[in-house]
Amino acid sequence: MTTMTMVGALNSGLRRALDDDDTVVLLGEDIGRLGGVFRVTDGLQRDFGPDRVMDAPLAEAGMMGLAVGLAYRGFRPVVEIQFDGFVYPALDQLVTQVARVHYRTGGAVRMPVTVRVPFGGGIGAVEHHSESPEAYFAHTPGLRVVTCANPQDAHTMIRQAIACDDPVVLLEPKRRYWVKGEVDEDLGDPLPLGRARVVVPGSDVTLAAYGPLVVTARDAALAAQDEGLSIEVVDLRSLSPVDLDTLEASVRKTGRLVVTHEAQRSGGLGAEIAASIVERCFDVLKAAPLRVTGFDVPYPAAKVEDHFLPDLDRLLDAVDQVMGRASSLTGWRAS
Amino acid sequence: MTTMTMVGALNSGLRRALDDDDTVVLLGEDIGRLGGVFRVTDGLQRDFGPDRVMDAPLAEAGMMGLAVGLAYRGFRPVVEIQFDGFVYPALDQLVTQVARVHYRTGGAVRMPVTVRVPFGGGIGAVEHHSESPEAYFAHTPGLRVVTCANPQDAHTMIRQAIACDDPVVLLEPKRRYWVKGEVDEDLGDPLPLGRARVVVPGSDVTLAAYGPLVVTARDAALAAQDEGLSIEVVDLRSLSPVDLDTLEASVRKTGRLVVTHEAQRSGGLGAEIAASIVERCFDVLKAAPLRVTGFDVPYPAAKVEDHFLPDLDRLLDAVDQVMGRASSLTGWRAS
Amino acid sequence: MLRSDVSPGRARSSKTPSSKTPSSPPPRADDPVQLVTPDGVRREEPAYDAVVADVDDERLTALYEDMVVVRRFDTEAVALQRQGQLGLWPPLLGQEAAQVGSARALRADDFVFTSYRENAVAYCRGARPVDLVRVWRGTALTGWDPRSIGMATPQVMVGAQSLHATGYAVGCAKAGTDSVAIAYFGDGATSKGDVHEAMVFAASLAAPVIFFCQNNQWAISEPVGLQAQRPVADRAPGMGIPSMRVDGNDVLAVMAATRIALDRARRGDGPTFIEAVTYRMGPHTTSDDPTRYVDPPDAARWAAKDPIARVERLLRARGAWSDERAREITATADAFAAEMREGCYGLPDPDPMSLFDHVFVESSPTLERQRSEHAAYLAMFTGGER
Amino acid sequence: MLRSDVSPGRARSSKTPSSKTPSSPPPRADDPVQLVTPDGVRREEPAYDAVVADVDDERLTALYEDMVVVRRFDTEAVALQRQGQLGLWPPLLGQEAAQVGSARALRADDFVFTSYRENAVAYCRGARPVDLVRVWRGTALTGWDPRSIGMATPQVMVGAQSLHATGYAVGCAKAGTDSVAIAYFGDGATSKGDVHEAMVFAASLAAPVIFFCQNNQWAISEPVGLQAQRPVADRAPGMGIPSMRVDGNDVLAVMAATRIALDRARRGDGPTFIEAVTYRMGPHTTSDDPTRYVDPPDAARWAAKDPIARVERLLRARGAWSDERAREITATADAFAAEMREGCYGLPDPDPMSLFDHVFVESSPTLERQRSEHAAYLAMFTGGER
Ligand SMILES: Cc1ncc(C[n+]2csc(CCOP(=O)(O)OP(=O)(O)O)c2C)c(N)n1
Ligand SMILES: Cc1ncc(C[n+]2csc(CCOP(=O)(O)OP(=O)(O)O)c2C)c(N)n1
Ligand SMILES: [Mg+2]
Ligand SMILES: [Mg+2]
Repeated sequence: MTTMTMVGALNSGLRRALDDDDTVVLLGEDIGRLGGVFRVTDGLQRDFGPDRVMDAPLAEAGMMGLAVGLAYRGFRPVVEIQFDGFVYPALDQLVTQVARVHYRTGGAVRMPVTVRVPFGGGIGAVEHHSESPEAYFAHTPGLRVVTCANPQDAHTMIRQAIACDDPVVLLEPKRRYWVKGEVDEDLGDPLPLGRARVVVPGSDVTLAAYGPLVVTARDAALAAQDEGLSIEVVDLRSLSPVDLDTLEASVRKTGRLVVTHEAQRSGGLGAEIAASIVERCFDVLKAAPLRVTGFDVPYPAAKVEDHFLPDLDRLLDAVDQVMGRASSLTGWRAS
Repeated sequence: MTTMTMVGALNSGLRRALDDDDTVVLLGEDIGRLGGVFRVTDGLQRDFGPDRVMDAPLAEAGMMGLAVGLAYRGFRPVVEIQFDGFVYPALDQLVTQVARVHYRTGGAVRMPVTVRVPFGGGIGAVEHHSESPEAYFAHTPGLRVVTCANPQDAHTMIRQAIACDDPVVLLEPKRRYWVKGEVDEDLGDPLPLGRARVVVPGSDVTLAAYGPLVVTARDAALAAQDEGLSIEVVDLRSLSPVDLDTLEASVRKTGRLVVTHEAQRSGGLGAEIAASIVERCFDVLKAAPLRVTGFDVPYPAAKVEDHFLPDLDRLLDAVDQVMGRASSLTGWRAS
Repeated sequence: MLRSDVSPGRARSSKTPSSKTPSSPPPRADDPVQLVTPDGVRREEPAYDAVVADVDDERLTALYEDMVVVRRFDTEAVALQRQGQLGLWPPLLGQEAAQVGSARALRADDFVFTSYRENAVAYCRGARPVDLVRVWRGTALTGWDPRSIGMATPQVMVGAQSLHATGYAVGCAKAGTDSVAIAYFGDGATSKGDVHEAMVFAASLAAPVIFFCQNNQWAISEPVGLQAQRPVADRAPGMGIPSMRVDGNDVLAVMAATRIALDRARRGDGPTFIEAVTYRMGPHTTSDDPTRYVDPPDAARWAAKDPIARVERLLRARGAWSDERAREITATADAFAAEMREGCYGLPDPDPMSLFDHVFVESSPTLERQRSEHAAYLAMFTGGER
Repeated sequence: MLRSDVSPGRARSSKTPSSKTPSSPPPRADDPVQLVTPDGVRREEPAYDAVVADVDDERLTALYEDMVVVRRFDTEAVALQRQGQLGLWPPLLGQEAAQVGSARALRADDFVFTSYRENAVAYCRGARPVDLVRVWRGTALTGWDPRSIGMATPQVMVGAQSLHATGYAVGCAKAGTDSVAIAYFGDGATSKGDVHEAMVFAASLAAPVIFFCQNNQWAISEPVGLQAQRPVADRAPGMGIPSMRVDGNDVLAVMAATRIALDRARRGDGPTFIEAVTYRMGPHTTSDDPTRYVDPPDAARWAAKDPIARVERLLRARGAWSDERAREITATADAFAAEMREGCYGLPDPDPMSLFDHVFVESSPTLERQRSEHAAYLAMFTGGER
């Protein structure tokens, strides 16, 4: 066990992957000498050479298409998209190629491509640097989409993603990049890539969160305890497929569901989760699942992002609503 | 009133728009001399000249970005994407530019851009020619997304879309292109762009459909009548925003909802609609809303597409399920 | 066996006499390089002649045979489509030399990424007759296992494959082999950002890749002049990628250019761009109606430059023509076409449940649930219970 | 009033003596065109000299002033960021001549599309001091109303604006005006498909657009050699777009090239590509750490080519330098910077409910429901009831 930031945990995960498998190659803008704008690849080009850790020309479609060709040739490319907003130029190659080659070729050609995308807001950034594009990926058959909420998962997931024979998009919650945690680099028998995890057990409400908002959800659960409310927090971890079995088990226990994400509400992951859980748990649900999400507006200017992003108060307000209680909000603020 | 195919209705709608407003310009691959691969723009270049009806170089991002500049300069560009699958190269400019310029500029610059996308399957085509990418658009704030199910709506909607000061994606159900219907070119007081329409009134189950599946849904309602089942069919028409008021009113009456689309299930429009209706109608719902959709696989080879696409039998099976009835399916097939 | 006659990598054409090959392509003249005129006259172009010195009458006849075979099955496929046996077919009529001349220059361990029109290339790589029609009949999304013939599934997204070829080439270099990747695309594709980005990466990484553009004058109804104001081959040099412009209806010139490019790539000298100037003699696909936009005299001018006729003329002029051999070739072509037709008829519709296969290497619970639900649903029709 | 001094479209520089302008750019030499050496020596380049013959000492001094002002406020903005007043700032240090020389050649009715770094261009277009910091302080997504100064909101998606400029230019031509659109982008951006597609469309439609590439040698940490093996200006001619390559630290050469391009565009001769060879003297943005990748001697070499110092030297050599005028200029620059700082301090945080404004021209029921729910939610904190 070592204490690491999420950045450090990703870096060490990449290092292990490069060490373990010669076919792993990293590709991205500024990932070489600079070590990436977030330093996730710090030192890797120095240690593995520019042939394994490649600075790419400034062209995201190019990187993604190159990864297809590299995978065709037997490599395991790991593409870094510098910020969430810059994944859109690569979406065509991701959706029409990376996600489909295995299906298209009847299983003859695998696409073990990992796409790393630092995502989410809350860092006071300019446009296109704070987005949550996961719904676009999750609606795309053939892609696995996962996201980590702590350094250990970051480390485990990047290694699992690279080892996976299917394409995996790993969404890295950039505002949690510098949060520290214990990391065991000896993975042992890790939770599979597609599985959710109950991070706080509870009995009154299930609160499903992922990526940057898992911490917020835990805080909400803690705060709710003082009020005698027991929130079960589920870290989804996998966004495609969603681990509905774990979620169903939780909702069967609590009878209530709140889902939260930073992405815009309409057509977001929350809709899929609410719809799927209603399909499975209609008989036990005591209230309609609620979604606490970014609003249906483009990601706004930094000085109002706190109002766009779900926070502890908005989570608790939703919990109150599914509990059918009068709002305890003003109380929370006052305490 | 004139009898027209949907292609003809779109053609005459475009013609009216070109006639009515000098700032309307059409841009697309093969839309000039050829009249588009579906002939939707047949004769328009001849009559309005290559300056108004422009054949574009083979570059979808280019077309979409050009439209942004044209709109900046006061034009109303109408971009034809030749087939659904070819919208992905244009998605970056659509999501990060077309959809956001009005927000970004604090309302100073409008983007009256219309994007026409022939979409959906069932025509026995090769890859990338049968897709339903609407969920990607509907999750994108700043876009209006609409789809037509009959020639009159096609005609009305293309004119409304072009007249609209916001960007509109019009999804044209290509397998219904050649179905004929009565079209009144004198629009009168048309249903607004954002509104759904109850096309078959009913009392037992609400069946929400759009685009190519509205006809299928009507057929299902008709077939169900014989069994004494009353299905209310709602043609959503607008996919973003969804006219939830109309849908809610229907579900408050029926207490049951089935949603159908060709697009893959996970993260599709059906999830948003189910989740939203559960939020609004939890108290009256007698069963969990069900989704009848394409499966979570890439659009398959033509010879199996009939199994991928929702059809009358799958709709009726879902209706049986929300009614809590034993399946009447074998019966339907036998009759 | 028919197969052996048309298998890829035959010694006769895969050999590149590298000692004579220049390490950069010869300087470009304004006109496309031509070694065989439409009249069947052999023109001298020393830099190109050198690399095809081994193509004697016998080898030239073999190339002739290839072109006759591909034209024959192409015609057959159009007929199959007209009869409703295929959903669609993109004819290659007129582009036989461009495809055969380049594909026959490749080694078996090279790798090919094409668009949808390169059925002659697939044939040269060793695709079986029935493999050529699967996709167009709609029974599968691929006609063959890409690894078995060193050629990817035809790409429908215009231009996308240029990046795949570049990535593959980068991989070849990383792996330390001297295999080469080649990307085939059309004149229309040169407008796409993907093709540009592929060239940027290829130049930046000195990738052993060949950009092979068949400029067949049309992107569906759009003439090449809409995409490019200068020859498309002119774009590459400004990016540091040498280019050649050859008569795409001249199988020998095409082969020579491809060999020059291959040799550069194998030596580690990086990418080359080849523009093969040719003409799409048929419709864009069987769904297209070229009468709406093609000028008949224009088409007639190009018909006079037929790629097959000129080789026959050359062989005749050289006294290397044999009517008997010609009859054999026709028979081979007919047999290939017949095998394709029968294969087509024999292609079964896929099992409906195969819908759910190969989305992932390891399937997902969500998908498996859909699979079993659909299986239960289908079982209802056959009297099963759910 | 300070404003009048820095407003755009001043007569002194917007005039293009079109009678002397060639209709196509002069032939390209290997070295970038330079009219003023780093030592302040005026070199003769007849084709370029002709179009800047009107730039007398007074006008040159005005350009000098512009450069001093923009460097001053750029420095101020960096300081503001260091003090936490701005979230980020992309310094233009070293690129003053490239931006001022080109922007001052434009007319008020031309339209400008830039990336994030062109604050000197915005200044020349008439952006007020406070307008320059809104986006970087995070109080708005635009600093100004694009229509009021003829310049779009800075573009963060690298390269995207090249297409917008091309579309705008196509619109100008359609509207029958002789206004021109100009796209500013960096060397890194030339790798993007969007920039390629913009050039394809511009060439195809003979659009009155200028592609103005500031090759500042870096795309964050990536040297230009990673993007391009040849000068980026070399890419355009192969697409039928003439190009010029100028010393981007030479304000006069930049202005001359821009005028030549503008004149071509106004005459209907179509697009032109300009590569201004310059250097990013500072970090990519205030978040960047260039010590990780910049070679100090390299930076020092470029420091010796400073765009401002050479104009001072030239003016001195010509006897046109006045210390008093220099003091005035410093005062003007300081005043602009002070106004920017005060404006920055004075910028209020936006109203939270403004989140919901301007998504659509006519809002949607879904959005209005979210708006009113959020209003009700916020009201709870202020004691309101829901
Ligand atoms: C990205 C994309 N856009 C549009 C299409 C529709 N389309 C199919 S082929 C074609 C023309 C291609 O022309 P060219 O590249 O010259 O190849 P050719 O068909 O002449 O072989 C078009 C526009 C497509 N397949 N992919
Ligand atoms: C599409 C996209 N990809 C990546 C980025 C991240 N990024 C911001 S600036 C930059 C480098 C741009 O270099 P260049 O075009 O030379 O402009 P310069 O910054 O030197 O002015 C990168 C990679 C971005 N903003 N947009
Ligand atoms: Mg073509
Ligand atoms: Mg740069």
